Amino acid sequence: MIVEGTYPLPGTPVVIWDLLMDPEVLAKAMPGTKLLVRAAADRYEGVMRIGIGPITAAEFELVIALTDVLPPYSYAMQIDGKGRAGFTRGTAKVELVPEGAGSVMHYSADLQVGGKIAAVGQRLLDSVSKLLTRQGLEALNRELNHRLGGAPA
Amino acid sequence: MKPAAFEYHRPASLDEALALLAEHEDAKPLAGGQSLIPAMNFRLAAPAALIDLNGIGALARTGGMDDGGLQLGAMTRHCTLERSPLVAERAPLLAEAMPCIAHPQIRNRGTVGGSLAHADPAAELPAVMVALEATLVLRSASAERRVPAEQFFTGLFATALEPGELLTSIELPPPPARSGFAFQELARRHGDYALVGVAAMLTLNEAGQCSRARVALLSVGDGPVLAVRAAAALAGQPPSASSILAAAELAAREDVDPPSDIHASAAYRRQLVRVLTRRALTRAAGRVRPSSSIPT
Amino acid sequence: MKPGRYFGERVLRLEDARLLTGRALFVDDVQLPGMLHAALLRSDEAHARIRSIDASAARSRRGIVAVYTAADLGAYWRPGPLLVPPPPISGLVFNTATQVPLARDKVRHAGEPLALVVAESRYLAEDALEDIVVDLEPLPAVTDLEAALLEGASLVHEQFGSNLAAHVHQHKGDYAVARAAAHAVIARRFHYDRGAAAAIENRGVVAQWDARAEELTLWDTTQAPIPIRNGLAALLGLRESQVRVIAPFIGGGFGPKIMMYYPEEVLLPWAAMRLGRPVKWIEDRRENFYATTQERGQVHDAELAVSKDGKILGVRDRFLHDTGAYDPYGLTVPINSQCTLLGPYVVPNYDSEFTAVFTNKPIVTPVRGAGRQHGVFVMERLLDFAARELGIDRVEIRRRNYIQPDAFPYDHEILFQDFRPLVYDSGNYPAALEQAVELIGYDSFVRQEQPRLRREGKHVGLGIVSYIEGTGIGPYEGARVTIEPSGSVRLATGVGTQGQGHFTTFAQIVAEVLGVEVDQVQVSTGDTREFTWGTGTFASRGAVVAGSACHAAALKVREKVLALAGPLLGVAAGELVLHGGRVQSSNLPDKGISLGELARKANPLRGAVTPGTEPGLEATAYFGPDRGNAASGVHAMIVEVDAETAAVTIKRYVVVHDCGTIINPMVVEAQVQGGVAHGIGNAFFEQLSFDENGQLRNASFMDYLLPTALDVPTVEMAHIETPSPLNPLGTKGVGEAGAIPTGAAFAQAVEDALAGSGVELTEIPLSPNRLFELLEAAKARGAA
Amino acid sequence: MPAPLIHRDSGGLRVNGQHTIGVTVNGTHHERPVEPRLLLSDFLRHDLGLTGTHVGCEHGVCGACTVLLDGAAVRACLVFAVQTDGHEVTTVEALGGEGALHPLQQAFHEAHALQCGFCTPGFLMSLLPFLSEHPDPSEQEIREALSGNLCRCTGYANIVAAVQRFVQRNGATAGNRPAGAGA
Repeated sequence: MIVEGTYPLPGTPVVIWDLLMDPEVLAKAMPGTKLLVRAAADRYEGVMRIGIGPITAAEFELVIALTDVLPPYSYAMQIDGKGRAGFTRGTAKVELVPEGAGSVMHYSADLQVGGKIAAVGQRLLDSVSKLLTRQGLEALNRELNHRLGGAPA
Repeated sequence: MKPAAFEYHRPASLDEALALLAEHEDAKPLAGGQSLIPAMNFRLAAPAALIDLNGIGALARTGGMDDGGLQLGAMTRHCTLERSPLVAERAPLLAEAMPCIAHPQIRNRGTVGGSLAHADPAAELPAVMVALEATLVLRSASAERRVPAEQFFTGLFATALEPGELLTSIELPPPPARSGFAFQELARRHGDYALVGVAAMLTLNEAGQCSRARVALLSVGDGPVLAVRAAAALAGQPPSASSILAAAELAAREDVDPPSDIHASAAYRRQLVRVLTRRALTRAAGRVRPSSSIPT
Repeated sequence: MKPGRYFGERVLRLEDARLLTGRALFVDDVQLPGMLHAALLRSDEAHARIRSIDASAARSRRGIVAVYTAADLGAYWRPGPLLVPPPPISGLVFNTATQVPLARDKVRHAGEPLALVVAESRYLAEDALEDIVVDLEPLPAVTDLEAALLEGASLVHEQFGSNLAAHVHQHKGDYAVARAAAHAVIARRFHYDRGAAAAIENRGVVAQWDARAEELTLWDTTQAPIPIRNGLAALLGLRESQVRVIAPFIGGGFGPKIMMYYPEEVLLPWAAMRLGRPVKWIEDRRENFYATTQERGQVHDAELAVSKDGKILGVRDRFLHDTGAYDPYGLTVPINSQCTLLGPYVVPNYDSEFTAVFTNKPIVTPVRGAGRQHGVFVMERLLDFAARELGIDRVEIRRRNYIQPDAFPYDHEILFQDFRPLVYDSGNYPAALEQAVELIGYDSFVRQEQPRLRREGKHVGLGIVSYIEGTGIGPYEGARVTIEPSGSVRLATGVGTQGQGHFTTFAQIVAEVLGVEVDQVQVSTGDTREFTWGTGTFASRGAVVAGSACHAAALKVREKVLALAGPLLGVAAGELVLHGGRVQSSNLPDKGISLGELARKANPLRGAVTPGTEPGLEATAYFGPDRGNAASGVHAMIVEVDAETAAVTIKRYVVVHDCGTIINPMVVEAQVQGGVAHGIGNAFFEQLSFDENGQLRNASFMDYLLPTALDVPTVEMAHIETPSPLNPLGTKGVGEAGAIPTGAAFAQAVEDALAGSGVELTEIPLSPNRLFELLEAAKARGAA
Repeated sequence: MPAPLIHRDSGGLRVNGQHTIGVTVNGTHHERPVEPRLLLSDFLRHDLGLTGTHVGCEHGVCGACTVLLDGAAVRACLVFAVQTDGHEVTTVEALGGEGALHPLQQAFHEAHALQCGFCTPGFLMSLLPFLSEHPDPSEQEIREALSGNLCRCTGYANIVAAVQRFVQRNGATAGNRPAGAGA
């Protein structure tokens, strides 16, 4: 499953970068994240609960490992989520390109989904992934605006 | 495939149900259960408690309203709507859609309120309610509010229902004079989730031009999608083959951004929107009655 | 065997009453005091190394009696047997890797079991599954057949150094020469994807160990109770006589229920013996999509060399066969594909080579049709394309290539799945074709109807194809017939039955021979206590092989009746007839005795009998055919395609079928109708959709689409009977026939309906979504 | 001793509180404690031993478990037993009687409308209310009525034929509900 796109964010890459490394901000960018801690410089661990329509019992243990970190412009993530409802894992790339006063985030993720959610939730996967991405980016944007003291977008 | 354990409540009145809902945060209302129970059997859903609404007779009342419209109790079962002469007369679009919903055994159990609150993007009733400009009545322990169907569906399986709120009834306006309707869908097999569906209402003015067109699409987005550009294109036009063709083309190209799944790619869904919208509007135009036959 | 009072008649089924009232016993209906319930933890991963499994939390949950992993099985853990060894074909390569009861070091397909939970209820067992913590190290999954064979591909079974499961090359004549001489060579690539057998009854096992009697009883949804018993006895260190396997009423088989030993068949008896309580496991529908075997994944690169007048000069086929994660069933499926491709045609030169490939998908074993679909699809499509290219009518090109009725026995000079030469015993292919052409109204459809409807903007098309089904293979089956003093006749045979009507057809055979009413014959199938020799119900062999055994046993009993009654009545054996439950003089009917009374006399309680006398009117007999026989037929269908939505409606379906002598036309027609429904499913609705990581994306009846009553037309049927010389009944198999050529007929019909669109159909299944893609692609080509 | 076993069988260990329900099944009233999550299909099969109701998918698609709830055909796998408190359930065991088949069962027999017979009870229970409401259905109506029940053996043709046979034979009396069609 491929998810990709671009999204304008307030602030220059330098400003955004530190916030992106903040587990609290990162958590907001991943809807349903109940807990996220920075276990190491390049490793986050947490719990994510996805509740969409009929799927309310999908809780995942989440591990995110950062790779190819090129502050303040780009990094990649190894995402690994496991739960009773199945698993999701893959890689995501995030790139910040300065544009005017702000930046444009180029994101792309290639995710595998397995187990029960893949087997019986197929009809909804595409819509759900689009929804989570949109929600995540909007949340991230709100958070950045908030932290940068700007008005919420 | 056995559900996880849960607490079970069967309130006898709406107030009791609302009270229970207020005190049990992670409780889920159980209406017909024809979508919820399969999800529970797969253990994709595991609510801590269920509040069974099947014991509340007041929620199952359906009847005509003085303005010639209809009021549907949320717990009215599909099979009741399907067989109701009143529905056939006052909401023929709804009547036409009913047989497309799953199978008789499911319709004997499933309820109109359950289907709307579940807000499955592939479900027929949300699109029909949007096309019919229905008003949904929501009740909480403290208040009642009325929400137009168009604003009730807020996203993927998402509705305007707040925690502690229940959908208690649905109000349908009488069919306008000189209006025609049509419901069309394509499913792999009869009763399956539609690959694409269209609920269309068309109203003409004295001059025979479209004064209002409502085209609600299902299975092409996060919820029912109102084809506003298609409708705008029809406004002021006679419902001719060419104007309908143009509207259908707009619906497919600009009104939808359909998802892909194993049964239908986005491109195929677009094509189905194009074809089914054209067919639905054509049939609706052909059904326009000179004037309202509803006694008011 | 000649038609008579019952044989060949539309006798209503004797088993119906029990089934219609809900009294028939299915495995899930077995209720035993103290019974426990099992559930299996199955891998979410398609390919992974097992780091650890922690079941401690599950074990401590209330209501949980035991949790077992591979480690707990100790010495009992071992891979299953190779059920069908490869046939003696020179140069054949075969790598054996059979399934294991619980994955130990590695999981090789999604759904492979990791642990067994035994609890006081299935609900509690499923609760406990969620407590088991499994640490799996994911490995790249092998799913694409070509990629699987590339250097550096991830390995399903490391010990083989590649994912090659088998390589087989069979040929006759010299294809190269034929190709050189050909006026045209038609070459295409064909795809056939996976489907599920999807019996409405999922699998199930109930195991009970009786410590006092030291006897194990197993109720099992199997098509082969006797081999299960023998294998289990060996596994558990018991004597065969200590193990009783009962295959009661089975809710549909379609192939996968012949597979053995499924992990559950091995685990439950072991657990029941350890726990001293009966244990039940009933597969749920989601499990069924992983835990029950599947079929159909093949990719063919085939070419047909033809002369100017459409005569087949030769066929060359190279194909890949997906055998899944293990290959316990040997080469049965791909060899069926290889042999069945030749069909009813004279193919002077044939060169066929296949490679079976291990993938990280559920195990492949025969499913109704068992590889024959693929062969028929490739050959029939090649003929369609050749006909178009040569400007010959598609019916005519088939006519020109048929094996003629006087050419039997006809030797194709290659080896069949039963290790015997592929020699057709009998048939009349031209007659079947002409009858089908007549029934479907081919000429008027092509000349008038289709052009007229096209002018009206309707896209209608016709498909008409032929096929052969090798059926009724050995090794053997047996039966015991007993005339009881009550006068009723008891018939016991070893084959299991899954709805084919054996209770009735076998009774018809015996009733005919013994001159009793058919409902006087009580049939017992599938209980190893009743009959202990036999193999099972598969390869459309029940009626042919077990039926012939019933016939032989009945004849033996008839001899005993005559031998005993002759002296008793003072009538020469030659003048005796068996009629109305009596044996009597042909010219003096009152000179006779009822079979029941004779049975009593055959079991004297006092006095002496002449040495060598056997008591009772009972006999056991066996039948093993020299080789499989060749059922055949022609399918024709008319479809209408909505060119805008790519939705397809089947308007008419015609089958002309030859299964030799017919025991019960009602049963045969129903088997064909059911097979056609299965074929329509495979052609248009059913597809197991795996992603590139081996994840099944439609493991439910919401997304895996079985045809409904609205999707399957009532088939118009005609029979041709060319009796098989290979068995005394003259009958041939019919169980799978209906499902075999449907895809080929469907593709031809849809392509015909879309004539002019430039669409060429070389794959099955064809969903509307896929048809739309192909139409768009054709448009793009046209535009370019 | 049997009683507690039945509890086990139905997943009814005393967790999460049991509810005692009073339900009339095939005319017999039963008072039983049930765990809320117990599916009606399991209650009928395991607690009451009415194993004629079969289970094929447990997500409401195959129709094998179809029973009548207050006379209406429903999926027993999509109803909790606890919900039937105070209601009437009719299963295939209620059809016919004294060794005689119900006319619809008889029609199935004569038309060879079943092979393995596993899905058959579901078909019968779906058809009874349908036939009482549609005394003279068209083939299309019959096929639509059957479309919520899956059969893998028959290809449906003989099931349609059986219904037509029943309709012809019971044409005169078909207006009134076939015997055993429940409340």
